[in-house]
Amino acid sequence: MSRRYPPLAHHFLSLGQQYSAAKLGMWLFLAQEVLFFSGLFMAYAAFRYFYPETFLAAHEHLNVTLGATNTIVLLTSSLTMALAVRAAQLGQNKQLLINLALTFLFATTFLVIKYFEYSHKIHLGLLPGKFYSAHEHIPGQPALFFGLYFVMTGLHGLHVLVGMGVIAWIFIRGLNREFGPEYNTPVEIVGLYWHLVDVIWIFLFPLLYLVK
Amino acid sequence: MNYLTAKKGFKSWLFTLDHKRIGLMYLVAVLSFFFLGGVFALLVRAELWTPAGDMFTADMYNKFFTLHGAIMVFLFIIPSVPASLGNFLIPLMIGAKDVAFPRLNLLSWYIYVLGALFFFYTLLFGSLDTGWTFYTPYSSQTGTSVISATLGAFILGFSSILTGVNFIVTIHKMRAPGLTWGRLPLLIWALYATAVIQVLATPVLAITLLLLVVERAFGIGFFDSTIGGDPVLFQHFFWFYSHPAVYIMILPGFGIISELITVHARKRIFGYNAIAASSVAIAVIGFLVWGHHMFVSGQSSFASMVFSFLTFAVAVPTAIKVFSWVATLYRGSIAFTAPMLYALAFIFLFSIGGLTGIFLGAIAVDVHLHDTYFVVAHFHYVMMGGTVIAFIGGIHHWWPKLFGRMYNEGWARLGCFLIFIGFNLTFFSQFVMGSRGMPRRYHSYVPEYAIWHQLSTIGSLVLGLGLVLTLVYLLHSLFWGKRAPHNPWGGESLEWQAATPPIEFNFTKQPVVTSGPYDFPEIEQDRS
Amino acid sequence: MLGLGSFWLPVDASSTTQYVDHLFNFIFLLCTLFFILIVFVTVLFAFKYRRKSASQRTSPISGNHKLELIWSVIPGVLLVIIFAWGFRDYMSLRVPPRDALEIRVTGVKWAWSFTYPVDGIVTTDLVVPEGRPVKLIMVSQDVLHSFFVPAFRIKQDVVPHRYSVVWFEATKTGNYNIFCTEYCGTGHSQMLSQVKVLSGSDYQDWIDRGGEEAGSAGRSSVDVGKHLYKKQACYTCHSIDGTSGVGPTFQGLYGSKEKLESGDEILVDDNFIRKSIIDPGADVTEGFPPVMPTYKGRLNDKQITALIDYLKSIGTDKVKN
Amino acid sequence: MESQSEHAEQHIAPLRMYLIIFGALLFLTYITVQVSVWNLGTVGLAVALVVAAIKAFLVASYFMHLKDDTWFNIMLFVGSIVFMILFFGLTLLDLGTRGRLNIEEGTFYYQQEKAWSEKQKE
Repeated sequence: MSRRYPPLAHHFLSLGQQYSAAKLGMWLFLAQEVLFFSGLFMAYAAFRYFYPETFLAAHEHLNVTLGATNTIVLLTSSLTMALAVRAAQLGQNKQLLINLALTFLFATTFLVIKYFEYSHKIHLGLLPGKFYSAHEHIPGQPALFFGLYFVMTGLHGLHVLVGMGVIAWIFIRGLNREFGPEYNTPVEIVGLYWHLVDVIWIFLFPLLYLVK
Repeated sequence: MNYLTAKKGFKSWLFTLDHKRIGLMYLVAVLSFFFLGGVFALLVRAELWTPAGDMFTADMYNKFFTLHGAIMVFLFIIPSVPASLGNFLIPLMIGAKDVAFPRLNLLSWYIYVLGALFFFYTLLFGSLDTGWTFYTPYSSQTGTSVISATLGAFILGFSSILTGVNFIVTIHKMRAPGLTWGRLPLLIWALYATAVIQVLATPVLAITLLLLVVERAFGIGFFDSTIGGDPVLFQHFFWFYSHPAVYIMILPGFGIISELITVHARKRIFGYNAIAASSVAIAVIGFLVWGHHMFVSGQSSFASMVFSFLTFAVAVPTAIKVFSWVATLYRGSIAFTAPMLYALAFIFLFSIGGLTGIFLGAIAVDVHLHDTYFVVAHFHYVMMGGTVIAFIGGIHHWWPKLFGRMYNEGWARLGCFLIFIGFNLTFFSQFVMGSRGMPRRYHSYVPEYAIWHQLSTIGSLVLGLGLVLTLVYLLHSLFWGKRAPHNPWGGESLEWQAATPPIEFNFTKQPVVTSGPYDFPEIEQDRS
Repeated sequence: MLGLGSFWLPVDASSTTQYVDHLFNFIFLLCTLFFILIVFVTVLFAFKYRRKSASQRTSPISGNHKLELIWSVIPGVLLVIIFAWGFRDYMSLRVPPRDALEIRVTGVKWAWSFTYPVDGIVTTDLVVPEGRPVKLIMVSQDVLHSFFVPAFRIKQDVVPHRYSVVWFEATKTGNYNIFCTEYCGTGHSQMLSQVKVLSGSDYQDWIDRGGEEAGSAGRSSVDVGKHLYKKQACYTCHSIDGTSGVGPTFQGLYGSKEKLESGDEILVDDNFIRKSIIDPGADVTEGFPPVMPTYKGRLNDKQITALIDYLKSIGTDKVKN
Repeated sequence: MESQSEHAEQHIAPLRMYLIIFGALLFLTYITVQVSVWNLGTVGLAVALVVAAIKAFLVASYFMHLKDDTWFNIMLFVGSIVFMILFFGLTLLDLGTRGRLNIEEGTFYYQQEKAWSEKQKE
């Protein structure tokens, strides 16, 4: 059991109350994230309705294999995160650290693949808004499609970055053996956040890459 | 040793985790922004004294009414009741030591301060002239500093979300033993419904403002039709947040009024379940009605029909509340203390506000009345006549609990009278000129409306005087006011069991609840 | 001119007002009734049950399901009636009759302009015949505007890149105000025009005269130019007394040399003015934002020459003093 | 004072369950990619969304333990999705029916739809 952090905050009556309060608070935060990204999906739906031909023509320039690998990378990171949470609940600290490290690794691979995709697009000039300078003709409003593409994947990437920071923080706390069966709320909270980031990508991938 | 004197020094306030101190800091900040917004309102009214736009240039006037709107909405009225009174009272009313996440509470305060700094930056550099609604394509083309203002509102949104999360978890998980949902004071029900809206609606504002910033910075045409977007789509995004936001503003006011009327009439509330359920019903249906802001903006007639019907659906629970408050007065023992005067003023003013909403809900009449001063008067009657009057009433009701001092009853009655007269003079004249076709946000106008504008300007001066008078005697009572007795109004809810003003951790021992919040000794035993 | 139909509503000058006024009065009646009921009962209870002694007993009543049901159902039914009535009238406001006279409206930053497609007339005031339905097809050239005629109870946002339609049938001759009710920037409150309703014969004469005001044949070109300077909202950006504005001042402009954004100098002569009116973005004077909207199709040649003469008249004054 | 471990929601799922769910997720990803290859036209979008929804359901109920969580947390997550759908539904209701009522006005969207449907025919 940990020495540095007192597990029970002074204003809670019991650990159970603190645990379920933290879980409820996290689920509220996830509900807010769902609504936050719903704005982007709404914009996607609206502009797909306005300019169907742009979405069809422009998505050819998105690399489906890279997108698919990214999906698999994120799914595996979701698995390792779930195993990390399970390890914390069982008190297997070594397993916890390994799984956290794996999740962190997969997250970095995801961002690296994203980097390649972005640089490929920048090279081709398929940039959002007024920076759009691609030579081959895409009907309708291609600058709008790529604007949407960069905002959606960029914002998602930002959430992946935040997730990596938080996983690292948990990893450090795991190093001095803070988590065990009695107290593992932070690990579970971070796990919930990471799974939501994965769920958002699960919807982003088909909508952006596999438009048909 | 109450929470004010428990710790001393500047740092004890800046890094406090005590929900009461954070509530006080919010109260001070929120009221100062209220007066700043009020100054802009008086500048707008001063300009409109004469038909010709001769006091300020059109650009200056546009900046004044925009800043009046933006400061009042984002910096004052959204955080007003939940963040100040809500922060202070929720743990006290449910018998808890503190909110569920005290550090998150302090973080929300500092996010609020950061958002306010962005607004100060906007104020000083280029100001803002898009109206508080940021309608595109004007807001994506104008030269004023729209990006810093939208980022300010974006950040303030997160303070609102985190406060909402904090309140929902606190009310769910930290109620005293025996305090079932049916025994909660109605202010808690109202703040719970408000918190649900804050959590579910504000993120859509955040994404809307983010898309606006991205549109201005990178020229991506989401909402600017010259480059492919659709301005009406922006209005959908904006109003999906902003209509639930008006329920964030009014629901806490409803909660306060339920508390004031029951305590000062010494009666159980009439129809507890109906009022609690209508708070939640308003919160949910409030998400379906945003299209009534866009009846003439090019929205399809079919969608307008659906939105008009749902708007009338949300009017029914509001009507139930007002009727229940009036019924609560029946065979009560009504004391005309300042809080009760404000509650009665609320019923008068909010009824006008609510009923004029029906004019604007019927599409045919809205075609004539949309974007005229009729709409300006409607939402001022509901927001100022509703939320602000309830907020001032709540401040008077819990003033002894906050500071351990009693305000001067005589001055308070004068203040309430002045505010009531000034308010009606200011805004009822706007109803008249609005239905006669006076458009809103006009720097100069056709001379036929001059008499009504002059009446409204006089009214705004009286209203300003009443508000300043209220501030003066409240501040005066802080130092020279009489010491407050433990329970001046004889309230029965948990916060009156704690000391006045409460100790740092609210209760010496965990209170246990055995009965409802409004079982006053004066109530005769139930003969049935 | 804004007469009054009733205390609350402006003059009733079109057949479309019936779709708004009846419902307005019905709702007004209903709301006053409910309001008086609420206030009367509140004042009655407040007075009757005021606290006479500290130990005054109060009733244990905490609800009455029958009463609560009544005051939920009755408002609900009334509201549904209002909704249905409101939507029915809205549809008649929204769908114009087939044989309506079509006029195109263009909203541009701070002026309305009306084009009569059949007769090729372009004016800044809407001239319409009495007793005949008129359908306005409206589009904006820059930001959102909103076409509002209080006397006809009609309002419709004017959106860029989209046509929006509003219709009316004037029943009384006279001039009625046109307002812009969607905030559109500095000149939002100066975006005023008039609807001039003429009797059938006068309207026909007006059309035959090619859209000139009655008795304007004798007016000098400079006067017509001065009138256009006001009507076409040039004054919102260009001053004539030297004060700086959004655009360069007209005082002493004609015949002077102007330094352009592109660096080279140009003599301000008839061609430059004509080109700046038709295609303002082509050569922008240095130090001024390129925000002037094009007047192509809104000013015919006669009107452009009138404006040039007017600029010449201002130009010479400066040379004198 | 019940400590956190005896807390009702805390039972630990066997390792096998995680691997099965992971396998299902990979298979469903494969299906989504195949769907775009088969080019089913507009039906493809619906199928892709349904498959994504199933994957999201799997992650939410098993990895995020929503299955054995308090009913309020479940209602919260489902509620946020319901509000999202409300937002989509009513806004698309407006976008979708704009062209229909004012056919003869030749609105921008109507022209878009006409141009788009003609292109489909060739």
